[in-house]
Amino acid sequence: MPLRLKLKARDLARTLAATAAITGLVATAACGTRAGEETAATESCVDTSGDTVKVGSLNSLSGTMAISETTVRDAIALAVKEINAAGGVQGKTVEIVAEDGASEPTVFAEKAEKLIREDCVAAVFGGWTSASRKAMLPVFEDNDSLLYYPVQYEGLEASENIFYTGATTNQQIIPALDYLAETGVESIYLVGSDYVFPRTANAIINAYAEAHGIEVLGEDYVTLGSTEFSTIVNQVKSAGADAVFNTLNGDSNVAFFREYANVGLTAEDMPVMSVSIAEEEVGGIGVENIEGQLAAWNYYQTVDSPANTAFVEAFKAEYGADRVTSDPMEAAYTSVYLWAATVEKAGSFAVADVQAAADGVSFESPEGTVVIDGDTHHVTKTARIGEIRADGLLYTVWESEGPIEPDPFLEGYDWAAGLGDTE
Amino acid sequence: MDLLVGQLFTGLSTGSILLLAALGLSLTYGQMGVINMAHGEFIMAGCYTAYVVQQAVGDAGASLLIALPVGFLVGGAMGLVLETLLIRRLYHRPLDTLLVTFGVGLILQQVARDVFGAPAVNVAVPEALRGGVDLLGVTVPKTRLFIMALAVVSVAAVTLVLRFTPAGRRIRAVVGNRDLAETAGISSRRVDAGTFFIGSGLAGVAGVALTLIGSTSPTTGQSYLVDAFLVVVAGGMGRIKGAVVAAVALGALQAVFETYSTASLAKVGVFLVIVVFLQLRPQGLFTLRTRSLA
Amino acid sequence: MNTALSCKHIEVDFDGFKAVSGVDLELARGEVHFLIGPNGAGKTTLVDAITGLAKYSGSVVKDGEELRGKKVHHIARRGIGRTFQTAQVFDNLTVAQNLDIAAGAGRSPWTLLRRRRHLPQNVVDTMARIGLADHADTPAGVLAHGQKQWLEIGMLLVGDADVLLLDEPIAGMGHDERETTGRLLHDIAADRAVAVVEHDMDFMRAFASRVTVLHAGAVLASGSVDEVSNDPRVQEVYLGTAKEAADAATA
Amino acid sequence: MSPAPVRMFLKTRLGTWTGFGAAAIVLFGLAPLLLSGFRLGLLAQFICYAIVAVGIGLAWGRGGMLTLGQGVFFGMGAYLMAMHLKMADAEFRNGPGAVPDFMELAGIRELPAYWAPFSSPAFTIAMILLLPTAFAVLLGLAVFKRRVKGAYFAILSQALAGAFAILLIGQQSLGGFNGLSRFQYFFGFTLADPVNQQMLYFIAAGVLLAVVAIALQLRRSRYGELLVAVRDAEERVRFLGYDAANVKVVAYAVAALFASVAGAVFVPVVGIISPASIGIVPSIMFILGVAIGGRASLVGPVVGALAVAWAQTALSEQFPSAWTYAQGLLFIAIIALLPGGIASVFKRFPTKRTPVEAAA
Repeated sequence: MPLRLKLKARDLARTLAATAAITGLVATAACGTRAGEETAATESCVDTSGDTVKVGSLNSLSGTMAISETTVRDAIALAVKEINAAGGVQGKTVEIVAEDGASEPTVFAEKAEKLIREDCVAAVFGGWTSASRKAMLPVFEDNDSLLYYPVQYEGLEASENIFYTGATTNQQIIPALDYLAETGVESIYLVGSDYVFPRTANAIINAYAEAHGIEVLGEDYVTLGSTEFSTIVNQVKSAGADAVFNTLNGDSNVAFFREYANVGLTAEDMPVMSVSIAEEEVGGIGVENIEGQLAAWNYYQTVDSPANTAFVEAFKAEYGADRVTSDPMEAAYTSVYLWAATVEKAGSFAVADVQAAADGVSFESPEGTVVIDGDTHHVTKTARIGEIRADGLLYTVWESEGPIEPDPFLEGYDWAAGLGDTE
Repeated sequence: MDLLVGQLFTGLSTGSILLLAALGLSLTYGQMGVINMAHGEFIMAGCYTAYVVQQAVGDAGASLLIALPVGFLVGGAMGLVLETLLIRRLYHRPLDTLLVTFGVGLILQQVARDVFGAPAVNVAVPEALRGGVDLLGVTVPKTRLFIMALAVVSVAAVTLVLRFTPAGRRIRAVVGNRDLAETAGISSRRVDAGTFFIGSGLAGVAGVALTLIGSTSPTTGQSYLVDAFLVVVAGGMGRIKGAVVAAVALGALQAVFETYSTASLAKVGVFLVIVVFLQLRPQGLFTLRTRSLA
Repeated sequence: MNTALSCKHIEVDFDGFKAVSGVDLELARGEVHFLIGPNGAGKTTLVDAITGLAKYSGSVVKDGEELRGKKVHHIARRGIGRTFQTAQVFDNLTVAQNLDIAAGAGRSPWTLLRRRRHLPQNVVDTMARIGLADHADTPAGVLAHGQKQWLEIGMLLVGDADVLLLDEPIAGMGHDERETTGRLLHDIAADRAVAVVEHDMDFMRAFASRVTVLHAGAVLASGSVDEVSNDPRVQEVYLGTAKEAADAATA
Repeated sequence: MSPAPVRMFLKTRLGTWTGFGAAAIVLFGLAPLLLSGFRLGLLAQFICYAIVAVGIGLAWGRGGMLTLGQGVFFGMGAYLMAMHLKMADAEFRNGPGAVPDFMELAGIRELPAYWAPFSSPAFTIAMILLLPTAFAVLLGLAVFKRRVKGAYFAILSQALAGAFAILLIGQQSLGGFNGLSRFQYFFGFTLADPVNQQMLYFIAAGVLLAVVAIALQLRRSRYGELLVAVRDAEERVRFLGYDAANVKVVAYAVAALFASVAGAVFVPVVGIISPASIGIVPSIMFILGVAIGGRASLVGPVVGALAVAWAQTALSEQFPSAWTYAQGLLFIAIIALLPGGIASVFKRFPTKRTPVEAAA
């Protein structure tokens, strides 16, 4: 007995050594490409031999972002349904494989990889937060597949493997600033959630303000999801700016606008320009707290065009008359049509063919004509400033003169030089 | 001057919100040593109570007055069910209780999501509470004054109940010495259930009140929970006095940090202060010193 | 007299309530020293104070060294061991493991991180001494009530404590077990100081070498069993009132 | 064959080797043969969670410290590794001292000083091993010496996770809310290459075996017995002359080290680390797997963590709402009714030698 026990004292060292040896051996044997060497291209497994072709719909169906992203999923499904009813793409029925991103970047990366490698989808539609897009980007690049990302974002990105169908900064932030400047705003106060979009947006706003003689009286960030705005709103009030530029996200808007109304600030004396409040969010904030305030988007449910009338009708018919349509939904809906049109133009589902054919592909979308820019993989978009009215909808009060060319790196703006270098 | 008054007010206001959220927790934690992670979801239930009552009643002012007692009953009833079905059976296993109630919280959140939908719903602020009052050069929203008043009333009510009613005396007896109280013929089981009812009811009341300033969504409760726990930890378990002082102190601390740095760093700063504070007073601000082994 | 532990003017204050007020106590090697007194007399609190659990004023000196202000585990390492009213043993560990842990407070980290090759000799000896030799591999949690108390005493023995403070070591024991325990106490007191907090008068009369009576946090009387039993004050405050309680506890 | 003899056998030296051998065959032989590259990558990710779980099993199951903040240490390891990978990528593209791509986008032109040393692989690995461990020791000493324990400790550790996540979100030089992602190379190997992805899997599997071996040694050592003693009767241990706080600090620090290493492996496997993976909710979700598998057992937490991660992936896509209910119910059912986890089901025939396996 003591003898046996004696030997056991060395078990740990031996096990560790054995493990290290096995790992080392197997790992060395398995070593592949090193830095600088050409990686063997991963073979696409997309199967286009049958009557159907699969696409992925990757949205958060659970977690904090589910609120917003389920609406995008619905819009994607609607577009696919319409396309199938009209004969499909290249004569094939489009089949959706839906996945849950669970509001977590790692899950987005994992599910994207699954859609590409296991489900062999021809393209993926979805993503909302920048974090989810950043997480998915390497997956799409490494596996050479396509993502259609339908949400306005902070720009400074142009991947071969992503089509950005939401607005970049020069199609949303800059027009919003132009509008404020036109209406005589000379000082602004910046309030945002503490993450990349508000920080990037505010960097642009600061540069713009400096170039255009607008004074920035304050710049405050709150933790995502924070509902404590007492300090900030008091600072906003005492600063007495002409307008507030709001890049808050999600529930924080509710608390912010309530506090804002409660300290007696109104849209008349200090309008708030928001870039993350769409039709869906107005209900939760309470119309009475936000009526008259401004938002900057490319699309509202109230946009007056035949394409939009048809879209809104079809959406309500599919999901219920009480549902509203919003900018990201419209962009997602549009992105499916853009993909279909590109595939038709290329005559192929292959990623390289779609990439090659993309430039100039256009679609009469609910927001107006959109055209893919082959260089940046963004689309042209019309900027619209909307006012929130008593019925909870947003109405266009200002519109850019025609669609704006995408400029994700703001190369066409002298004052923006040095904001972010190209890669 | 303005800044100082503003900060003072913000501190008090934040503190009163923390206090409302933490008061019930302090009671149940002190009573049974039970950490109820579903407390946040009881607050959330209070928010939705306010919403439902407002949908039914229509008038925002009347519905708020109705929702406060209804919220108390809803929260209390949920607490009673939780205590009877689960917590009672896990007595002497405080860590397990913590995890089990976390599971309950997850389920309640999902129930809210399935019943009311994931997007935030709007609970209108009564006309009488809109706008602000100018105090020493600072505009103080009426909703926050209301919440401060409600926090004071809640603390007063709890103190009065504990001190002057037979039920309250029984609760204090059990908190002081459970075994002794039992030998004196007090059914600690019924006292536990009663305490949990009151503590959870207070969460419901807090929920109703918090609709005035925050959003009402399935995840609303979570945002208050961790801060509420820190109040209880810093205040010392089961001490209403401790909860009051800790809530106001943390509120003020948060406000000061927020003014001189960012809101994000404020949270981190508050946490560090609590860890350092526990070095000095490991059992919190106020504790009963007894000879029982910890 | 071979004094092992000397307590001078111990005072313990719980938020204004003086649980112990000005107690002097000497524990000598070779003696089984009983601490008796009604409920709330401060017996356990006194033990808490000596062992570093309760804050106190006054002084506790063992072998010339002042112990006040030292941490619990430092006091324990200086050879002061205690048991609790309800035996505190490690229910999920075996008797051998319990004793091995108790024997090893001074082990180096390196020893701790290796497996136990064989039981230390004093653990084996002590197991026999406390009558648990056949239970080496029995989880402490399944031991009988009395056996747990013996195990707890055994844990102090293997830890080389030479001042043992035992809090009601025969609570809940049958007659034979009491006898065994009493003899064990005398046996181990040969070269140690043993203090016993007890309610049981018969047990006290049978095995005490010296008795100190506490009342309301102060020493009422101290001396041999006979001296104390004949002290009229003791008869008045203690034997009169607490006899029934003690009997009830015995029954 | 009833479970008891199997368990008896596994307690012997031969049994231990057999167990490790079988695990090695499954992990190094069967899994790569049977699973597609994608599934293998997924398994590597789950293994990272399992490594964290082994540490939690030690701290919570054996030591009674319910640590609701393991995400902090997981995050430390992950961020430290991610910093090195970003540095290496930048230097490969633009030479020494180059600024990682995400900083350029955030408008940071100068490499922050604290980033510079992370271009060294050796420094990075040393920090992954030392920094979280040292932090855990400091925090553990601060907390345990003051006898903060039980629920107090649980709440504090949870608040720590919350504070840490918030702190990271505020750090633009660490990628802020988006975290760090888009890694090209892992110590010189191209991450996009499937062969290298398989290599990462082998590393993860090897780390898991090593971690289990360390945990096994700790459990079987005198320290392991002492830890259980502290869990069950901390005051008794203290009155025997031990500084119980030190005993706890060791287990807490080892759990932190495991979590940190898991995080470091997680980053190249998954390709991203962000505050969303390390806050309060992810931290408490680490606990679920441990509870299901059996907190006090050695292999239970590993199995539990793998099972929960798998169920999350498999079920959440079809039934996102049902999965949340399932998580809640699992917490309630397992902890209330089966506190020993699945492992305890196989222990209906208690063997004399290991009563320590009983639930805390």
